[in-house]
Amino acid sequence: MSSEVRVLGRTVSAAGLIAAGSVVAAAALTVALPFMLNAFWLSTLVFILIYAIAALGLNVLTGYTGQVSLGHAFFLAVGAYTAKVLGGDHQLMALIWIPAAGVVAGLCGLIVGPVALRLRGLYLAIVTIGIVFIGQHIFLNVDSLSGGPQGTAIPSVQIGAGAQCQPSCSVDFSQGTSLGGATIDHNALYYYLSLFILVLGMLFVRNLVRTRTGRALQAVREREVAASLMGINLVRTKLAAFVISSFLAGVGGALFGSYLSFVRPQSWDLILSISFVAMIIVGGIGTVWGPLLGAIFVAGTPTVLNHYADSVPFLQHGSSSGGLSINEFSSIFYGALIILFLVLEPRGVVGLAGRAIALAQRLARGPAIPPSTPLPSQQSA
Amino acid sequence: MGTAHRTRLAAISAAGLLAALAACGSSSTSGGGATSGAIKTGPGVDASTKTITTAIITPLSGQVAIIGKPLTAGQEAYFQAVNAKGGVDGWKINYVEKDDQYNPQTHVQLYNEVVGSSAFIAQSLGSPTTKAIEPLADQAHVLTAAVAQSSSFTTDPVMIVIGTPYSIDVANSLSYIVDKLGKRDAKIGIIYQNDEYGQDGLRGYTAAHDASHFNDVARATYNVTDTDFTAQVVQMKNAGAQYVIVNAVPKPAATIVGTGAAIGYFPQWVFLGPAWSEYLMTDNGTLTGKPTQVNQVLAKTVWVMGYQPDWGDTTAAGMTPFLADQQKYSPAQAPDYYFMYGYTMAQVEVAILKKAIESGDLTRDGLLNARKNLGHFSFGGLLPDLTYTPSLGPADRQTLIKKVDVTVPAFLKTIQPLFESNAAKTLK
Amino acid sequence: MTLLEVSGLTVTYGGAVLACEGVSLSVDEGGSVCLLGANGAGKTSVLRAITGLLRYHNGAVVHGSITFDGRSIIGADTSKLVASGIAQALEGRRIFRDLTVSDNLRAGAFSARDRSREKRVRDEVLQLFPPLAARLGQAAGYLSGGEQQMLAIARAMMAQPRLLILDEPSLGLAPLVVEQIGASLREIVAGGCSLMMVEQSTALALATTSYAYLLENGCVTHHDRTAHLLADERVRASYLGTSAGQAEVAAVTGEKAR
Amino acid sequence: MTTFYQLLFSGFALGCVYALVALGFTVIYRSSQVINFAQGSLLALGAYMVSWFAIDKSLPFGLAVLAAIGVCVLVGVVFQRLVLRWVAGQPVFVIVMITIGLSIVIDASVSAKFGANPRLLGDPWSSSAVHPGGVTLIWAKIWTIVTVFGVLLGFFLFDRYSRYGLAMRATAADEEAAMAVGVPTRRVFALAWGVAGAVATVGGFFLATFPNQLDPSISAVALLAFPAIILGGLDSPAGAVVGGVTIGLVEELTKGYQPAHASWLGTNFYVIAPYVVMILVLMVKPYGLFGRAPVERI
Repeated sequence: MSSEVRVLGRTVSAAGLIAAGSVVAAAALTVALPFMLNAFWLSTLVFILIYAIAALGLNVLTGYTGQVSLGHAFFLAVGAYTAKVLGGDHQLMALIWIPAAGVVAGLCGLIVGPVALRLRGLYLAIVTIGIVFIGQHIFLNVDSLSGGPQGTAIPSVQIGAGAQCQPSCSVDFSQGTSLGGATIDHNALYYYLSLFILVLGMLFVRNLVRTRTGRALQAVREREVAASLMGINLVRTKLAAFVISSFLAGVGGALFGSYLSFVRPQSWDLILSISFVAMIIVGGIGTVWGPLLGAIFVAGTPTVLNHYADSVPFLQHGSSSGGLSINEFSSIFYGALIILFLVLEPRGVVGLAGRAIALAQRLARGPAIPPSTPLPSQQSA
Repeated sequence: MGTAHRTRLAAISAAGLLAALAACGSSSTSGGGATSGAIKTGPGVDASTKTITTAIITPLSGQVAIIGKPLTAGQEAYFQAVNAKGGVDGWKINYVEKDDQYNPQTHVQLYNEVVGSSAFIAQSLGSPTTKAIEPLADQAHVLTAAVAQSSSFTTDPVMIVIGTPYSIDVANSLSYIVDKLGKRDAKIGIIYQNDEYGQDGLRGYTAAHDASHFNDVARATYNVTDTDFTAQVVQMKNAGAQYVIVNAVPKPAATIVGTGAAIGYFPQWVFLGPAWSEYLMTDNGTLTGKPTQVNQVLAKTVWVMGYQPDWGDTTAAGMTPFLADQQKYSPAQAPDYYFMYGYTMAQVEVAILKKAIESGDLTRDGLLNARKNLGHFSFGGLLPDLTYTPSLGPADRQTLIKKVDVTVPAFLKTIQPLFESNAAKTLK
Repeated sequence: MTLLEVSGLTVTYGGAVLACEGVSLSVDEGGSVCLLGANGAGKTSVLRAITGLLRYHNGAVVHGSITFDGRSIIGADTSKLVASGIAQALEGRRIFRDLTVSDNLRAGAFSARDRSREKRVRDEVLQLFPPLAARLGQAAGYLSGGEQQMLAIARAMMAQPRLLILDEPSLGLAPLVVEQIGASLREIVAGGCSLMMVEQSTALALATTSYAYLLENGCVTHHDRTAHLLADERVRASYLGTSAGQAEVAAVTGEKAR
Repeated sequence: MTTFYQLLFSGFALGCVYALVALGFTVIYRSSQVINFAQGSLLALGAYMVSWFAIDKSLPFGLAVLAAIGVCVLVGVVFQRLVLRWVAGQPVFVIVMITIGLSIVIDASVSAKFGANPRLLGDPWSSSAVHPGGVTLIWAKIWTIVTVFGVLLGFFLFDRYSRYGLAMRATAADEEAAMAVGVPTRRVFALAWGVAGAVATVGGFFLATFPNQLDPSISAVALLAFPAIILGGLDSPAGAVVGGVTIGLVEELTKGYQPAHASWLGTNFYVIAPYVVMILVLMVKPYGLFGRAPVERI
């Protein structure tokens, strides 16, 4: 490997080499993570990846198309219950129920979409809150679908199904598996699966925004009336955004339910919806990387805070009363962090990363520029 | 698509490469047993220091901390008492506590965090939370003490459940009214929370109705965030219900009783255990506190179903050492039945550890075997005696009835000692 | 005596876009000045710099000075500036459509120099714009375009300004209405209030002001007395022809300039 | 019929509280087109502050209420001046997210200070009631209705006739134009947050009076005010009142009659009845009963 680098070094520019190198390193690190992290961090990461899949969907609707939805949790629920019906009740394989969860949720988006089409801005946002509550009501009352108030188990992912080839070629994600002598436990399996789906989703969204449909979405975001004057079919464009958003939410919901193994109607609440909005805003609205970065922030920060707050001396630990509990402390810290972060960088983590990259490039270019030349970006800063 | 395909290929090959590396790096947490002297040890058991580590995953902040905190304090008190007396046959118990805020997702993360270094889970509070880790615990054979009355846990060999399920409590209470008090024609109703807890109580209500055909006049539900209960109470009043089962949590329960008082409706309210809180009586939950607005009406009209003796009732043999331990290890604790529950839960766990040590096996399977073969166990009256057998079932089927009394610690006084009804027998 | 002095003003938006560069101009006490230029020449940015609205548009003065009555007013709060005597009517009228005409006028007096005179000032203002007097109780949104422009100016006058700043007051109005407004403005100037006006179409501007600055791509390219400018064929060709038909404009200005 | 009047009364009292909460939302929305997701948390903070001043600090109840209003107004104003002024002009949902951050901070602080156990409020009304024609009118609820109407009347007089009320309306209509004519808009925004804090406090402690208890879950009432503000129209204070009262009545009457007469709608249908009404209204009037369609600039 190292000799190759030197060979390439003669032909490829230093910057290109660094970029290629860091991509390879990042990919290798991503693949190796399950073997480097303990179960706690790995399961945190799995939740982050699953959230990122669903947030990616919301970003298409809210970030690119400008339609703010607080109803995302409902579509996750639809995905999870599709998994339960197809994978649990009908014993179909995951290869079917994961995409089916997306399709069914997408269809629900198609039904809900027209209701939402008439509305704009925060009116839409609040009506979608209604969808969360109405959804919960349905799930609480339709026991056969959701187990009613008691909740229901969501099947684990099984790949390589069929009684014919068990157990050598089938993998039950709740059991873990071994590959080439290494044990890949259930956390790692869900990690790879979620990562795979997330990468597919991100590639899809990246390509989508470059297509005609994608440009139409963004035109709707900028100016609805202008977009319609430009000949963009508002109804079709908004519905497309709703369907794509719901599809990804459904897939995310199926994975979420499956990884959590048990869900109840109360799981799909407004707080869950809000956390997806938080993810895309904190991550960087209308960007491909925003949902993932936002999911890391929103799902990761409280976990990290809680984890390390164990060593903060003035906090109250365990069951004793009085004083600030670890969770209260980390909640206050987390809330304040959101405020501070968005005040300082309203474009989110992506904006911050952009600044960091610009700074890095400036530093990298530093020696090449004569000291007397003022840096072009200094004036704008 | 092309890129994704390459990424995936890279992922698979790299996984293979890194596997060997990782195997050296991370310590194995799977359950392979080491043997120390005569005792086989598993995860969370350190033979060199003779410590057994266990984990408590419970809400220590947020709404359900009302239950999680005293319950955990009770467990701590007993573990500390055991350690102070030299431990379990010389083994010290080391516990870690994790705050899940009653969030299933956090619960799973925390379980993953602690399970590798824990011999067993000393407390997993809540149905939805425990359900989320149940498959993991099943698969890894992790003994888990569930503080949840969902009937499915009682049939799971890795779960420890103590106390009487809510459904059986409700069935027993109805039998008390209909059979023991002989009020065959009494009009009876139920107000239940629309969630898994309410459903459990409703199940008992329905079973009792099927068994004794009491005069069921009204059923009403509410949502846990509701602030007004006039409609539900008026429904009970119009139906003429003389006994109303209140399958609620403390705030709604008090609001229901208060609303009744305001509109001049005073039936016999029968609370499930979780509907009760000492804080409904006074502002600090103790006898010395300032009485609340509903203090008097609660005292006149409320029964509470349960299975624990009155706080300070030393006719129960276990009460004296319990109170001594509470004074010593948790002196600030106000009288609280969740504290007592936590204490008794720790008693079972220590008994299981003892049994496992006796059989020379502190591995995960060893603990499961010890739980299965524990047999009869007495809490010295702090909880009905219970018998763990390889054939699993509800831990307990007995209920006692208390009335609210403003003069006793914890404000509850038993009016009907433990009993078991026929209806309860039919419930699974 | 100079009331407003702008010198070497450079304005940028978002730290990058240059709106005007090195603009200098002044308005005398009791004087009337217009700022002429094509769309995007930077006229409105100069006004925003003077009236403190630049920050609202994420812009900033990066160079130069602005003094009013001898004191620097760069970065001052708009409401403070109104209180010290600079009032303005924004481009596009921007009346409060849901509020009544009367409430619009009251709002204009919010930071007036002497609030105890509010009633008297209102009567004076209504005399300047008689059509408004009959419609005090109506929602402003129901007024005609010309009446709305009158209301916008009247609202600004409620602050009892020493300097009135108008941005494109003739925009979208019929020549007859423009003429009425011009008359009111001349009356305002005659009453001792200084006037600074930005216009793309020059008919009204040249008819009501005595000195003009020509702005091109953010720089002042020419300035002179309006009378002289009107006589300058070159200026007429390049500036008076920008908006309406040149002949028509010439006709209007000719009539006004007599 | 007694039942009907009883439900009408409790629904109306509940609706009054919703109206106050909705008013808090509307005042802020009108000034800055932002929905303040911390409104429920401010309400809980207000109620706990009343309890703290009345019980822990032994202030007379009226003073405790005033002091609590002071605290909530201060929190609202300080938040606006210290935080929100820096994000003026940012996308609405960034600002909404910041208010969610505030609600997380307030909720956790309240929980840290007061815990989750029910608390005494220290109000003077206890469980006393009057019973005209067999209908029970609890004094605390009568006071709720009277006070809420007093507060609403005060607000509308302020909004219609006072100088700052006019400034608020002008800023709501056109922020830049308001600045241009000399309205100190930043002070107006702070004022809007102050008003929101004050009405939240009043709504909060009335929500916690007998027979209800004070515990942290009262912040959830803000969710029920959402259908109210949409029903009335986000930017209309009058709409907030009409919407709030309507939602209170819809909820209570559904609760009373749906289980017996329309059980097929499912258990606890009243929880979503306000949202169903809201969606039906929006299908006909997309900006609520009194709301204004925003002018779309191309």
